[in-house]
Amino acid sequence: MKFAVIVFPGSNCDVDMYHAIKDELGEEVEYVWHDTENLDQYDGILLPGGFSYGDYLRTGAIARFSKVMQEVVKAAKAGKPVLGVCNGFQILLESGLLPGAMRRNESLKFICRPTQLKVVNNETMFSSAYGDGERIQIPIAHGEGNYYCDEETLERLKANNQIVFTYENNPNGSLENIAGVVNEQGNVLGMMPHPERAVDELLGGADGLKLFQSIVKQWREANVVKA
Amino acid sequence: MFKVKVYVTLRESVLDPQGAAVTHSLQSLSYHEVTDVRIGKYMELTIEKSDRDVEEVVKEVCDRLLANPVIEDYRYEIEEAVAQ
Amino acid sequence: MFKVKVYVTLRESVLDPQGAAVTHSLQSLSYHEVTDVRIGKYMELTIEKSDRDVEEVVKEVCDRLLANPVIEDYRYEIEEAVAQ
Amino acid sequence: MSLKLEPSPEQIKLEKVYREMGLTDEEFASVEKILGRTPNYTETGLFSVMWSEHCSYKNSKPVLRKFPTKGERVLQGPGEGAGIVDIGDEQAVVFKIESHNHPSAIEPYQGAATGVGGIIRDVFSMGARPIALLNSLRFGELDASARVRYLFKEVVAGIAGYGNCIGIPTVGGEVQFDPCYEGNPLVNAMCVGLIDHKDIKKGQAHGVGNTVMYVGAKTGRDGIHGATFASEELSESSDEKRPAVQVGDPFMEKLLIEACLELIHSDALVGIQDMGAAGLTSSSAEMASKAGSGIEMNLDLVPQRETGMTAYEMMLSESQERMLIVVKKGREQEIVELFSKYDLECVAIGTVTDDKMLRLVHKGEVVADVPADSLAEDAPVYYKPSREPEYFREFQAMENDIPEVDDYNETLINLLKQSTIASKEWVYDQYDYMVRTNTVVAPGSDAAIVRIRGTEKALAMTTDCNSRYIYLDPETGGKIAVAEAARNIVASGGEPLAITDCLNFGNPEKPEIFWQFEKAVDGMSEACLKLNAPVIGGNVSLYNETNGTAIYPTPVVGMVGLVENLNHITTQSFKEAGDLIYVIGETKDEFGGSELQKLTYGRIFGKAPELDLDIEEKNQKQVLAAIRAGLVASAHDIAEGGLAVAVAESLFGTKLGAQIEVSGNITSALFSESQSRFLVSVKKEHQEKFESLVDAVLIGETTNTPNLEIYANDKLVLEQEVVDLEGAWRGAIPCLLK
Ligand SMILES: Nc1ncnc2c1ncn2[C@@H]1O[C@H](COP(=O)(O)OP(=O)(O)O)[C@@H](O)[C@H]1O
Ligand SMILES: [Mg+2]
Repeated sequence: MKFAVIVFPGSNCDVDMYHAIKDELGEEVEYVWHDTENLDQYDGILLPGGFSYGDYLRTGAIARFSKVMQEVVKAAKAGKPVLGVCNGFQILLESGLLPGAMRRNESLKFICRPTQLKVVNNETMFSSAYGDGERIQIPIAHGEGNYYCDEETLERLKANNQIVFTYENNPNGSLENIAGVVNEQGNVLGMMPHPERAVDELLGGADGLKLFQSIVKQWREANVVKA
Repeated sequence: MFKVKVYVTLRESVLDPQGAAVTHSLQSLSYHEVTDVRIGKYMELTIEKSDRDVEEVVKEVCDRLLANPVIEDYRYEIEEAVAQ
Repeated sequence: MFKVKVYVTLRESVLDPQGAAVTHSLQSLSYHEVTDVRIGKYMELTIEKSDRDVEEVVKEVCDRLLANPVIEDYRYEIEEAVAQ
Repeated sequence: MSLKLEPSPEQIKLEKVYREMGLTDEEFASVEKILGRTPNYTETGLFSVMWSEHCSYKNSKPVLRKFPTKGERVLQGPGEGAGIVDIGDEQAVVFKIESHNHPSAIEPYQGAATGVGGIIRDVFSMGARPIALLNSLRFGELDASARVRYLFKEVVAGIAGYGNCIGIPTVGGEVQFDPCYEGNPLVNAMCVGLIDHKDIKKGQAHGVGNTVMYVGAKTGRDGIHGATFASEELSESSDEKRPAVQVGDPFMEKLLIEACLELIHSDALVGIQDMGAAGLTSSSAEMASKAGSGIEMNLDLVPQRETGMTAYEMMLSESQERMLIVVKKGREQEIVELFSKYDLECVAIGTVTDDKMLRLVHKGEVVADVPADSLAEDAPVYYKPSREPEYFREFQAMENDIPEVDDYNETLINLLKQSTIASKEWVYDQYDYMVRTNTVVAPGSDAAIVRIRGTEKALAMTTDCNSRYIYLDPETGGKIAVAEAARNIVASGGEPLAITDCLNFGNPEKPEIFWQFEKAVDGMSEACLKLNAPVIGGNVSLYNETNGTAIYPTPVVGMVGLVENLNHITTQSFKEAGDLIYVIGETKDEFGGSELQKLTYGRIFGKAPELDLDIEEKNQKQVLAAIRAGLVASAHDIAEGGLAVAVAESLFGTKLGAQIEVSGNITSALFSESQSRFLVSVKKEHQEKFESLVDAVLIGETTNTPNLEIYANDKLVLEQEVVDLEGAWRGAIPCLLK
């Protein structure tokens, strides 16, 4: 399986994502610059964390206008897995690929620490390798991860099982402890915690690896087995 | 040339963590009369005359970039400035 | 009760990286007529009547907390609101 | 404002205008002599910034020469943007520390943020990829005033804001609180980078006819005369003199890093230097001077953010996120294209000449024409008078005093709550210490450890300086600062490579302050020699005084060590129940400058703890040997608060307990701050081997019950649940900030 790590000006977890895929997952991966006009050759799209365009104005607000985002939308429509982590999640929200918006953390401070998450839906292409309700440890590092959506949207998220991860101890004020959500089709996941930072025991834990393994497994089943 | 002022505010229904924090610290500084603070953005745009209607441009720019309709509202004031 | 609007802007000579980034982004979205954007804060305060003069309170609060005098300027508008 | 008329050379001389810029009468006279005429306004400005203490080290140079700067691994010592040390495999580590004290006192968020930005530029301008940030901070006591709390919060937020955005992990540092820093906080930032030998670049303008190019943010009127400002005491009038505050733009700098690291692979690049203090002036004068060449620049071509800027303003501006590069003639276009990929402006503003002059043209006129060397090299050097202060003699004459303790339990809790000892989680929780996924040991242990991807190696890094000891006895205290840093590196499994230092002192024109400065450097130098950690760079920040009162002498040591193998990485936390606990090093009745003394008397006095460098070296060698032999489960240096605090810290976060037996004077055994000591834990199966390798005293064992029990002469003298200790330690700083 071949992944694209999209690099926006100001992305800074692109390296983390790249190495997680290449060194720990052992799949193919390439950096893709934000002005790229074609993503056809990639099977999975990864939007890394960071501060695209400095996150000036609003997080993710400027990056969503990058050329490559039209391609990301296309890939999402085509059903390819699209994962946005942290700033990547914020860009997905701004671009409308996922519902809701981010506010500043309740404490108004940037927070970097390991957090406990609960896998509330293990039936997505991003979470199938986890057990139902499994508790995992994944670090967060953000200043604006306080997820918000209106009630109607929340009802829909719940009805469609779109909430994938929740925080065990809400660190940022996020609505209903939401840490990660998928779109209705189930192929676009946005999450604030960084699974790509949790793929190596040397650095404190590897609970994030299963997320990437889930993606690969589903892709193999859909493409390789049939072929 | 136009000087445009844009005000972006969080929607009423959205909790404003920054405003809440400021209200709280004003209370602890004994400004008990200040009962609520909401914090938004204030932007000043300089727009040159072009073939497009300035108001149309401002609206578009606000809708597309300056405000996030999921949580924010905006309003604006357009003033024609005399070029120096 | 008073509704107070406070506008906080960066001083002229102070760099505004946010404004610069937004200007740049608008340019690349082909809004070439937008030549400059400066970004500041806009705040709405609700202040109850007290024995202190409201304007005095607003000034103090701006100086002490809402604006950073080293890099920012502020102005305000006070409006008396009829309590509902 | 910009249109006000500049004084003529005659006026400058007659009305002594140069004094306002910080030049003395003698200095002005020597400028006249160098030029053979009276300088104009712009030229006077150039000399005044370049000859300020901040840029020229005119007061500190004679003392700095004492530092050992050579070593078999040193590839670049002091003099360039940052020092470089070989770590094998054709790789090297680049690092440097710098102060941003005065800007942070005025505008803490931006002052701290731009301090971080500046030190990062020093590192990547050498061609290195910045891989980690550290800092060293000093404030007044948190309960002193709202202003102190404001400064603390904003400085931390500023460091976090810049480092997080730019995506370089902030992996360590230190914060201390003492009333002497109330009016003059210290903000020192350190950056560590990694480089392949072949990529090392220098800031030199070689090659007559080559092109001088300007990259990055536009120049505004911010920070004009910042370097001069940094070379004066803070006073009430500082507010008016204050230059327009610089605002950091970490996004711009992120682009600059990526673009410059791409640029260093281009053979069109001749030299590169960041525009730090004294911006365009220092970068151009130094690049020319180092290369023995000259530079001519047309200031009309300098990208400007504001209108109507004068030559003086452009040359003295300290706008952030700018670099000056020299490229081969004819290759400009490809450089412009390289930068435009990152949306960065890169413009040719001048050429390299052979006449050794820095010549500036503005609006068709030559506005300055001065020898580049005279700016960069010929600043006067002052040998300041030095005098042993009265207080030092008094302190030295005192007997060692052991503070009275009736309740060891309560005392330990109180020590853990001291803001200098208490957990700094409130601080580092705000730093993205993980980005780039190489941080193996995060903030919270002794040294931080960052692995080097693709190798089995890692780098250990720390900043240290206990200024109380240095105040009591600058020479001994200076040794301790270096030794403590090395102890932190060793306890983490590394071997010290070199140090960078940031010498924060008061006004050097006072003989007692100058004495502190000299003595501290003597002590540091001696320790550096003994511990084989040469000084590869640093920064001096003098005039740290408010209304006539100086800070404690605070020469911060930033040290980097090499961990040869990832297996050697060791943290301070106990690992398993049943492990043996040892102390290495002798405990004496030493409380001068200690936390217990401060807690008991509210002030410090007496002698600093002794430091025998032979013993220090031996203890470090033994501990490192045991770690490398795989015999050590945990290691921690015994520092502020003594043994009891070190044991408690080793228990936090582990769910374990410990039973300890001490002898001799109990207060000293528990709380003395004797130097050269380590606390280690060892698995029982390694007991024999460990004891054969290390002169250590077995003092107890880790247990499964999360309690700390300390016995003395078979009597239980201290018993605490670890949760209570940990609660006191963790809660102290957040509680003070409420
Ligand atoms: N300003 C800071 N920034 C980042 N980390 C910090 C800071 N202050 C303290 N720390 C971290 O907290 C831990 C304890 O610091 P300190 O008490 O100074 O340790 P030590 O006495 O062993 O040098 C270290 O890991 C250190 O890196
Ligand atoms: Mg330590």
